[in-house]
Amino acid sequence: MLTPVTAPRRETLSDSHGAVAEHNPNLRHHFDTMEQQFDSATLGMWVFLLTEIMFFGGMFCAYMIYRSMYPAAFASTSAHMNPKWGAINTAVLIVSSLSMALAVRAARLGQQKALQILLLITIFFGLAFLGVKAVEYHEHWVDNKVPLIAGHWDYSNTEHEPNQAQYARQAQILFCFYFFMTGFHAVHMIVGVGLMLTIFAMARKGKFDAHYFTPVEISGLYWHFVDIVWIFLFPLLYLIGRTKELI
Amino acid sequence: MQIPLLPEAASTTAPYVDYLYWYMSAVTVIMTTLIFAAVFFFAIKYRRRSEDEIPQPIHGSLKLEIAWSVIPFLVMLTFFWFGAQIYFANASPPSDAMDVYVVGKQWMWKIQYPEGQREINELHVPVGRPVKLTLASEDVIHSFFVPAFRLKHDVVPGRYDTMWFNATKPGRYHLFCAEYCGTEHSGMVGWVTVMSEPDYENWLANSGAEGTMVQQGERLFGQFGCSSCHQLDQQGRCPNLRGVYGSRVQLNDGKTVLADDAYIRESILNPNAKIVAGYKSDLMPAFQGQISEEGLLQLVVYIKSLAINKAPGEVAAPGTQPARERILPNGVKK
Amino acid sequence: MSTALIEPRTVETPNYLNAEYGWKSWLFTKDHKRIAILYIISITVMFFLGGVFAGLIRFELLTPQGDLVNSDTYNKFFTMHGVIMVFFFLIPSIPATLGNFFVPMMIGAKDLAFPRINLLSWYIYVVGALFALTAVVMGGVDTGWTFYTPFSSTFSNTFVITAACGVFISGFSSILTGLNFIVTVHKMRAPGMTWGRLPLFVWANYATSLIQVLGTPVVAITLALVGLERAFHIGIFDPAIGGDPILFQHMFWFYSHPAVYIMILPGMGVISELVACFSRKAVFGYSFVAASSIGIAVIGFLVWGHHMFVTGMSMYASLYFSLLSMLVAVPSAIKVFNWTATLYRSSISYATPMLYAFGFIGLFTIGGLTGLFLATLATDVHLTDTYFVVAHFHYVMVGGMVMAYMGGMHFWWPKMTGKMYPEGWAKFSALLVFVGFNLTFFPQFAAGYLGQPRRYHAYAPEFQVYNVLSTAGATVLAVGYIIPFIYFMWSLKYGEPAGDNPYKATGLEWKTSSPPPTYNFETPPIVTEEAYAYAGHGAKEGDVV
Amino acid sequence: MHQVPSVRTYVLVWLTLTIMTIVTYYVSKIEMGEWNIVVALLIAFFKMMLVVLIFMNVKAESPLTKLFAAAGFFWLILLLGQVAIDYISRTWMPEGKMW
Repeated sequence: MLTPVTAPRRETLSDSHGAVAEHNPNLRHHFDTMEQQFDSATLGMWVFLLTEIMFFGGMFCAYMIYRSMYPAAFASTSAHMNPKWGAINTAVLIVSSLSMALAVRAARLGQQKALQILLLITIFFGLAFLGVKAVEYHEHWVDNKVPLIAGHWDYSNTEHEPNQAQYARQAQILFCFYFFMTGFHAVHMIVGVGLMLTIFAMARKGKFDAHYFTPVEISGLYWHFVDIVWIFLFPLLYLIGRTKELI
Repeated sequence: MQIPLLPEAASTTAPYVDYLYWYMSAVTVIMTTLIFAAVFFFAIKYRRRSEDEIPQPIHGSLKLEIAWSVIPFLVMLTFFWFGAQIYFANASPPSDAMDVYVVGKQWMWKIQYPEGQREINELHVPVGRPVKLTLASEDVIHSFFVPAFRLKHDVVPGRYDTMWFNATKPGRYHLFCAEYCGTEHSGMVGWVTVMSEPDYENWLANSGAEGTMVQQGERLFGQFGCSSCHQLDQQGRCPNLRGVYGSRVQLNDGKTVLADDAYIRESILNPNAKIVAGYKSDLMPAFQGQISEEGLLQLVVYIKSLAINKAPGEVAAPGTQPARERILPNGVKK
Repeated sequence: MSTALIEPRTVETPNYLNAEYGWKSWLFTKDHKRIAILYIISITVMFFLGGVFAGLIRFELLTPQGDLVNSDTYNKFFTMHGVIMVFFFLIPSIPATLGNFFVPMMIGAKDLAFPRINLLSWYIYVVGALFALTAVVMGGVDTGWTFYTPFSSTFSNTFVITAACGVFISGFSSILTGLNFIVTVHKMRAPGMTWGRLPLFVWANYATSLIQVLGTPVVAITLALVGLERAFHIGIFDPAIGGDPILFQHMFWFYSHPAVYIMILPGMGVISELVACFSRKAVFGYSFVAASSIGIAVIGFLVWGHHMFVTGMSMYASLYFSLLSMLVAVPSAIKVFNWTATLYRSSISYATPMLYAFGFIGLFTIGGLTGLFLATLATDVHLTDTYFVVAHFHYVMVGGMVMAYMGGMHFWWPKMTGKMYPEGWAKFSALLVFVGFNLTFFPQFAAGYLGQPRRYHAYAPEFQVYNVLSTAGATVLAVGYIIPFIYFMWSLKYGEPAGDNPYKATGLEWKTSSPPPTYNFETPPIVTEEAYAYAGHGAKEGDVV
Repeated sequence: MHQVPSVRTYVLVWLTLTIMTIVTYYVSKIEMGEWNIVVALLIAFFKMMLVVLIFMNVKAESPLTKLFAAAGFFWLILLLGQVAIDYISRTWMPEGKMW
């Protein structure tokens, strides 16, 4: 197992590089300086976010194609999404992003108390987002708009939607997108909340100071990324075809 | 034993593909020989003669780098150019091409002719006449591949694909499914028989057919109850289909769509997808999963035949397609 | 293999192998060198497993009737061969083994930037491989490694979800390796190790990492969507509800074409090292070779459509992808020409790694040029999905990549283990591989143009002669792969001690002891010269470039 | 080692983001034809840039981080754009000639 204690030999290494030989127990053995370690971690997170962009990008790509193939069907199905919930969730995530950004700021300035409070706020809003999402999923379930589960799909004409049956087939594609995209996003939110809980626990134990806050920083980047994905999902899934009565 | 090198070249396209192939092969052989020769020559000439030998470094040459980037690229552009020429020449069939309809199904090729003959894993065509294949798949992706014609096209479910060829040499040629399609993929093979014109007419006459495809389509049109709503002489509950094929149809969302094979197919399977202006949705049941691709093709051919102002059921002369000019503009609703 | 490595033997200088003992010291190691060894063991297992399937395929194809196994079994054979070889051998092969071991050493770092993520990536790989093996044991998959919808999503009755999970999971292993390399190359270089001094192997691995990071997630989500579609019986690629199977192909090949470069680029990096070392000369046109790696990585993302010329994709899209596919051949050509030019007026040794390098240059040239047949529209229409394609990509993957891997393994074996392999046997098996390979795959070009479709269990009799040749070659090839395996094992115990630098090579990895100590260097290296400064420190900066 | 933006900046960004969310919600009700999606995506893009530049602090980051952040979007465009090439031109029927 790796021991975080720096061996004497390695200390001389850092010295020979003319680096600041400030002995920080958080400095891992294979880095020379805290700065190098911080930069590596940040760059690593950015590279990871690159892969995340492409991961969601695959779904956005398929979405783009189908939406251009079946614009009317997408407009029709979007009527079954509740844009109010979507907007509320957007606002919730934006608040959580703010508190996250402030948490990173507090960590940088070494304000431990503020960091913990802000992390808790972030976790709270993250959970609120998931709660709203659960409510929405439940509404779709009750409304029989879950093509994934046999017996929970009904797209026949109703009083409210007198002409929707014509889109019954392609509507399933949009609902698949809806559940896959928001589902993968929700998984990322759950991971994010778990990450925040870990960071919070670390903060409680006093792991961070003004010289070491790398985990806060990089989890913050992740959190903001998940927020950005939602910023795009919101108009793409909820705000289609709201301008006119559907034909 | 005879070792075959090239498949028969039996279509108008084949010789061109072969020329290109030989040209590219020649370039490949020359290039490979040059590289091999250089490597061998250097390896022998500059072999290490003593353990301490240190050769003078040569760091590079901009001129050489540019030369061996640009020249191969120009050669490759010629490949691209000729390849694209042939590919585009094969893009759309000539207007006088005769129609044959092909359905790929795990694991067989079902072929039907406008005159009504049907075959499995056998395609008979006359020599010297362009043939247009309309390809449909019942299940997964197949690929219609005739090596002797140097042509192949995937058959993708949910759409019609087309390919065409003009056979130049009578004979029997392999027909393969080239896109992996499951268990008996390698059994999804057949023969393309190219016959002289009289032989072909003879074959047509002697192959039993239960009526032309138009008649078969008309029969289905009755069987599925289409005719009770889509009346051909007056406006029924549903659009009159006479003259629809090949026209632009006004839809209820304000758009128009060209009534081609794909549109008719979609309208049968999923009538609600594109609704003609002035009609309601849900008037017509969806036939998704109820009609085979072959039946669909018959219906399409039948509806196509209605485009020409002839009595329904009358055989359209082989190879005649509705010319776009003859269709009344917006012939859907009067 | 591992047990042999961890046995304490004579008194040795402290190195990464004798630093700790016991299985825990391996399974919980964070040393990139030990992780590389773990990877070597696991991909070797997968390689021989994939090889067994290859052998079964070849024996089935000895006769045209398809009489050895039934068609279902045959379909599973080629699918498992493809899945295992592509995702569990070729993709991780050089980056995760030789790259893992030598990229940090070549840039003078103590380890990769994220040692724990490195170990994690190996565990993820193992989990992915276990999923794939589970699919094999439960009864196999028959979709082909390409998982084309709607066959994979709706029609296949085999364990597609299990196999797709395996590929999905191992994808993250690949992503994490790439991530680690990118950060390591950016942030962990020793003082003086500028970008212009990086060994070309590092450049190649860096370019590879870019593809891994940017491409892999797309195939991951695509296969996830296929898996979900199978699990829920509804999804976005199903033509019955308006889905487009061609979209799946776009998304699949967006990764899977660049994935070809994931497989070949590190091999090209190895060849650059071998050519330089065994001709004792700086690689001709260093900056062009380095830049061409990055060029391949970027342009590689612009050409995937050439897999789809006959699918009913738009004609104009075909035109676009065909043209750009010609473009991607240029950087590959630059590399081949530069390697050849490096040999000019050099001092060439015929050591085994160099024989593999010669083999690579020749076979990759053939593989690359025949790729042009498949990038050209009209010829591709005839050749796609035939044995011509099979021959082409085996020339690149096996003739190129596996040759480079074998060359690299021989080259760095003394460094990794401190032992020399037996030179005579090594030369003999290099020759066997070259001959066996050509005998296996060259006839397939002919069978392909003649029209033999790939993935055929039974075939028309006129193709038999080529298939018999091919099977004969495969037998030779198999022997050529088994011999090195045996003598490598043998050399662990009986091999001559290698010394720190048996080839008198440049490069930081040769400046430390063999096997290297745990943190690679006793004193941190400071780089003062260009890569491949065989003529000594006085080597001038590039004359022209 | 990095400059830390003020709380005020963060709150202003948050305020802008929230306002943009409200704007995009209501603007989607205005009939603009094809432009609805364009406007929605422009607003989303603007919001994203705010989050990336300020919340994620890319503005103050090294050129390397900027390069990697930009590369993500560049590659996304490669994916979307080249797939779109096929679908946009799929119905164009060449008449036996290349151009």
